[in-house]
Amino acid sequence: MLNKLARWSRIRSPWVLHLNSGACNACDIEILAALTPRFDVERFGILLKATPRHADVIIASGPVTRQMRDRIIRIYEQVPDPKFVIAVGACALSGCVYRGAYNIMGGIDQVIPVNMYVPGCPARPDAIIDGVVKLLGKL
Amino acid sequence: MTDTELIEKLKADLGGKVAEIAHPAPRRLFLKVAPQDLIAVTTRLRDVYGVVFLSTISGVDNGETFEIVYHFSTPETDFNLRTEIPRADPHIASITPVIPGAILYERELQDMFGMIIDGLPDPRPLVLPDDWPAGNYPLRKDWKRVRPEEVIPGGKS
Amino acid sequence: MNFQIPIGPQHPALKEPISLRMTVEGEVITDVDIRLGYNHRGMEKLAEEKTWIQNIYLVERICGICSHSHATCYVQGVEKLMDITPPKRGLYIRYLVSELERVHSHLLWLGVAGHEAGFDSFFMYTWRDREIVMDLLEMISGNRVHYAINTLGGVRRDIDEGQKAKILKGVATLRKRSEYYFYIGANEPTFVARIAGVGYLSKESAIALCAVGPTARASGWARDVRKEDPYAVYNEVDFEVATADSCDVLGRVVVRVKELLESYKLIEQMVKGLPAGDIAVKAPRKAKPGEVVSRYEAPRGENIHYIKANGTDKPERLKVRAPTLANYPATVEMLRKGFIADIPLIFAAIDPCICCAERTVTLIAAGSGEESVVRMSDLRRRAITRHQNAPVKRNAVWPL
Amino acid sequence: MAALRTLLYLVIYPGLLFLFVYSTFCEWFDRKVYARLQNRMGPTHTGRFGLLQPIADFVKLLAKEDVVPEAADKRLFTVLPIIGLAIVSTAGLLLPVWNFDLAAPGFTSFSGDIIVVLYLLSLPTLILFLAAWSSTNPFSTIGGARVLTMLFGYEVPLVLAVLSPAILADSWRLAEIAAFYQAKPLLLLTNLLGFIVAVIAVQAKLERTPFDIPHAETEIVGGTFTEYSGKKLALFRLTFDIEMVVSSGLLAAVFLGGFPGGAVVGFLHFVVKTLFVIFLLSLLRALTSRIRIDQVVSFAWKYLAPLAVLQLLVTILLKGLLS
Repeated sequence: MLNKLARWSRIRSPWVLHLNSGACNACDIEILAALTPRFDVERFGILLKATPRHADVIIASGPVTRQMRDRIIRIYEQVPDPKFVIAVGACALSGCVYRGAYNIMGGIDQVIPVNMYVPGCPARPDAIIDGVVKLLGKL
Repeated sequence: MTDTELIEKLKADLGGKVAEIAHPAPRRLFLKVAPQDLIAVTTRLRDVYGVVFLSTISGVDNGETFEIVYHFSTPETDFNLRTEIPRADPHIASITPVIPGAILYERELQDMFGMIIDGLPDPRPLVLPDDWPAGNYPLRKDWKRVRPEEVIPGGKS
Repeated sequence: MNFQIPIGPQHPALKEPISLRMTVEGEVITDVDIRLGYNHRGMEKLAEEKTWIQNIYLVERICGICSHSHATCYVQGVEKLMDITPPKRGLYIRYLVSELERVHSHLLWLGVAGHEAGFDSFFMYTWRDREIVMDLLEMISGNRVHYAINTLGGVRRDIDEGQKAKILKGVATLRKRSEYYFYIGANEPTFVARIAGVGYLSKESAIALCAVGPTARASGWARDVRKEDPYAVYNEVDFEVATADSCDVLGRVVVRVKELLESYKLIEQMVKGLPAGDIAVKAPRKAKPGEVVSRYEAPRGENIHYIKANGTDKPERLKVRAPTLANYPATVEMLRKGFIADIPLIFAAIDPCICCAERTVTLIAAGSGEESVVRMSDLRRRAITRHQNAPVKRNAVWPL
Repeated sequence: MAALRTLLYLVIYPGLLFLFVYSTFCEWFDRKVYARLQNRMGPTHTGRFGLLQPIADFVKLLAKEDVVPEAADKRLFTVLPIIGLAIVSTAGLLLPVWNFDLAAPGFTSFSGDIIVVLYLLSLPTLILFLAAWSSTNPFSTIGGARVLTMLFGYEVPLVLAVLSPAILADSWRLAEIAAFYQAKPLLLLTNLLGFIVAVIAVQAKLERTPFDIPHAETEIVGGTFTEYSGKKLALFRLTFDIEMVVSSGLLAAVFLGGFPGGAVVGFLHFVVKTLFVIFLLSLLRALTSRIRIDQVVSFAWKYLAPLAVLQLLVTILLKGLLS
């Protein structure tokens, strides 16, 4: 019963933290656009939170740069359990056009475990919302 | 003042300091100067011709030499100062005292080509990420990189 | 009380990673150190390994907000190197997209400025209207952000009469809304209280530090590449360079809104005067050896690409300087002596596009960078002298 | 029996459970109004019209991992949210909704309870400061300093504004003040200025835009709450929601004529009037941008405090005229 309640609440109120690890801004802007009136993710109870401590879901965008790698791990560790990671955009998936550049470590999944991949360059806000909702549906 | 008039004036004014003035396209002047004359020419351009805006500094690796191009612009025309320094001894004087906005671009040169900019007000060594190995300058042509192995999570790798 | 507060690399005010290390005394910033490199991807090296046409898509992904700026700047340079002239219709469509992009970028910026000031309603309103221009761009190019409409020798997609009508209709709506935002931005008392007199940058410092774009124009320095170095179609259309001389964040808001209105004018002229004909010519695979300096006025300021060809199908050197990088020294200047509360606003006021600035650059140091132990009394004495020497008395009065 | 009644009173109605449900409803109302003002829908999919959204948030936070930072004072860090919740809930018991009987003052309705409510409402600020200070995070520390700085700004105008109707009514008991204005509703108009001052001060007390300086997202991340997570954060959020209910209830009791008509009608009055105050607060939140800390203090002392004093003068003059 309690577990059911906790699961229900988790599905209903995912608070997200936006993490940019060297993206080209396009995905970030689309993530932000998902907050705005046309897409309005607050309908699903999704709120963008400022600090990792309050977040449940990390929405990560961009290829991992060498400089960001340790910070990403640190931020991931700061998020209290249970936590989920959504990789948004082609760069976060594999590195996109930057794959193979000297300062790129590859996709986000090279550094932290990823629960959901949202492809697209950049992923549309609709796709991002769909990604979050699908992730929660899996719970 | 048209570009041709300007070239004449520059030739008369700067004389021996400028080796050649190329004019490949409208509003684009390429001036070639010796490294030791760089400061003098920049100061002269700033004081007399009102060239205060530095767009950027490009470095090019030409094998034996490094070519540095300073892109200045004024509302009338663009001045591109070109100078070459030997790869073995890549020293060049800083123009930051003349044009304060140049500091970023000079630090970039130091970082990417391993040139040594003399007289930089803030010469903290520039390394790419914090853990970048010393002595690696990514934009040199002979610098090659070994791509780290990627792991496919949950896959056969 | 002397703190070191880190802003970034992950911080709600910054949508991109950068690290600003602020030394603060109470609420006042005493020193700023900007550390870049979190977004450095090594794009210039990568560009040397790709062909001319592949590089269009690479430079487009330097930045997601001004993607068209980089692509256009690159393409117009390469076209000069290859000695081809795109047809007029292609050029008109190319710069039509670039003006639409300017509109989307400035609307985005207005929203972000509102968000940084805690004015979320403003953010929501401007972003709602931004969707109009996003729809137009999607209609023209097929994608919301990376339009990929440029190709060597022209553009890849044509526009028809129906699309023209839609663009004009969208622009008419946007113009009405922008005037309203202009009114709000300059009149809402709490918002004006936050932005007036904040982030002062005098004209002299703007010139000395080589500031570009709206940052320079808000300091009264009327520089616009479209005007002073008119490329492609800009000598055929009529527009004005928007300036302000209040030298603060309010001035930058005003400049950007004025530029929005100018852009609407440009879009209408371009749509109405769209010539008939082809949209592209065929480009050769290789470029002759040579070099070219290509300048372009991006939404954030002057964008400059230096391209050197060596006769193969790959560039010898592609140097990209994005406007944000040119504005960093000015930002450091503006941040000093500000309040903590002003950091996001001042930083946002240059419309930072960190990913643009960081394709190769790594570390910029402002300030002395010394880490020495200072005694409390010493600090207090310094604070007092600083207050006495502070040039601009901050406008801390509530202007109702 | 009496013990059981007291227990019911404390835990069910109007104690914790009722306050919990009602405050989550108020948070939903606030979020919905805020979203509608921004052209958005607000929560829609959790329960009917998204009514259960704040409860889902609360339960989710309860079920999350609880992180206590290494450098923090663990006992203080843990106990503060509970104290804060206890304080505001106690303040909630003093509202004259549940004990409207003028003739029988009791534990929760006595002469001077208006002062006690004001006092209890200013305590959470201190709790917040301690919480921020004990997290030892630079952002929290700055947030804590800002909390205290703001306290000096809004507290005096709030007290002055709330006290002037009490002076006119010649009573220090909330139920009696409300009864006085129910008898002479026209006199409420004389307190309009005080009401405006009090609404702004309450907005500052609740740390909402334009006064959300202590946890200004874009400046100092989470501010006071940066290091709080899980259960403690849930309790803090609940504390703020209940504080919002109690302060709007206080304003309703003092400025809007209280809650006449016995248990049921009085309760309806309570709901309508508190929602009205919360609507005003949401409106203020949507229409303004965050101001700077120095501007808050100068605004409070240059405009709010003089206006509150003016209101006090008007009240005293009026009282002289009436008597």
